Amino acid sequence: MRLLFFAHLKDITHCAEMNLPGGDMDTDDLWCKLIEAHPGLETFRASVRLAKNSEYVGRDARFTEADEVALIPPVSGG
Amino acid sequence: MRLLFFAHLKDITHCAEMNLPGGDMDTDDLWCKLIEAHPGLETFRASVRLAKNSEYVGRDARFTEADEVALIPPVSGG
Amino acid sequence: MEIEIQLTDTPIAAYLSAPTSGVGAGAWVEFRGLVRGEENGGVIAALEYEAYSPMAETEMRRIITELASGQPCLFVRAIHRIGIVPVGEAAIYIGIAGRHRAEAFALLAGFMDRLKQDVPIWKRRALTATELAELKIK
Amino acid sequence: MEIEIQLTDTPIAAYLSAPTSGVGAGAWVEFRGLVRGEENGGVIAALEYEAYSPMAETEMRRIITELASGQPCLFVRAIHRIGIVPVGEAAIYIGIAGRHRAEAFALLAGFMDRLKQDVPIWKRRALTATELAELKIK
Repeated sequence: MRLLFFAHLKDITHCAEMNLPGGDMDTDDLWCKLIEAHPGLETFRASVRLAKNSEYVGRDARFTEADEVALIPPVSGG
Repeated sequence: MRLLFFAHLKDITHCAEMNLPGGDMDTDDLWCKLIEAHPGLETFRASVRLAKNSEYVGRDARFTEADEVALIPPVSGG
Repeated sequence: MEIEIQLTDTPIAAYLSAPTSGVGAGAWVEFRGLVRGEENGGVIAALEYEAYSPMAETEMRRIITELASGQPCLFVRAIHRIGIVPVGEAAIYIGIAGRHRAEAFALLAGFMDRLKQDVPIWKRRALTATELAELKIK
Repeated sequence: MEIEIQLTDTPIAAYLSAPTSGVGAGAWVEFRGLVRGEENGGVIAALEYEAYSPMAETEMRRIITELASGQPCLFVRAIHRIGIVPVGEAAIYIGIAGRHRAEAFALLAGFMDRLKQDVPIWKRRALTATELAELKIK
């Protein structure tokens, strides 16, 4: 699965995207793997929303290998 | 006193302005004289506001010979 | 706050620059009230506006000043066209610069409401295409 | 309703024409969110914006479509600038044509609120005059 990081999350991960191997996952599985790869992300978990293939998803979302998942920290456009 | 008519009131009075002789007047005096000169104005009395020297005035206003008084029917700008 | 008020019998420019003085401005909002192609259900080609000029300008300034005491902005420009205004053209323009959008939006909405209550400007009549054409020939 | 959405890394034009298709339009409202010369109390020269591009465009379109179901308008154009935006320039532009001003104002205010909640665009950092100058040399 392709993972995208934005804004200050890139300062934590030191990258704009990464590939996360693994098949069917729920949001908890995903966060576990994310925090394993980048422990610094844990602090932001509460404030970050997830988007799957360019759409916000809730806590009940499931992800597959083919999905593009973005971590969306609080936005500040305009 | 100089009296100004606008919009459909001009269709009643057939003029944009008139001179009304006479000194100190209150709004009732003014309307009496106006209706005497142009009986067709009576219908509009309830909906018309008066402005004295370019400022709206209330029913307690007084007018002198030197004032410019405008009859302001409901506006429709914009 | 800087205020510019204008009544004009010529078309309102399609582009009006933002005030250069508004260094602290975070919001620049502009509104144009356009003449629509129908009035009271009938097809029209233009509207004719009439104003009590000095008072209309004074009232617009007064309304802006009053509203700005609650919604402080940096700059307001209000232009109302009088005379014949063809369909699609602007009868009114208002441009407001504010530190933030909230006060600029509030001032804009408030001004338009008050304009339509208090500013001595009237839609004098609606013109059909034929009437408008005849007027141009004259 | 016609919707135009754009993310751009070049300055947003000072003049953007009203839609010609909006024959029934009685209101044309435009908003520019300008970069202010201060951020968190400090003097700045520019802001750098970052976007999750395809999703930011999708979200803007979705928000407009949702809001327009309650506030039907004729045309909406939304442009957000990304990259470095110097002070005084517009980071966002929105232009809305509606039959009447009420729905255009409501759509504008609603869009800006939702933009600041949901559209994946971030103020990445504030640049001082020195930082901005260095960037231009590079």
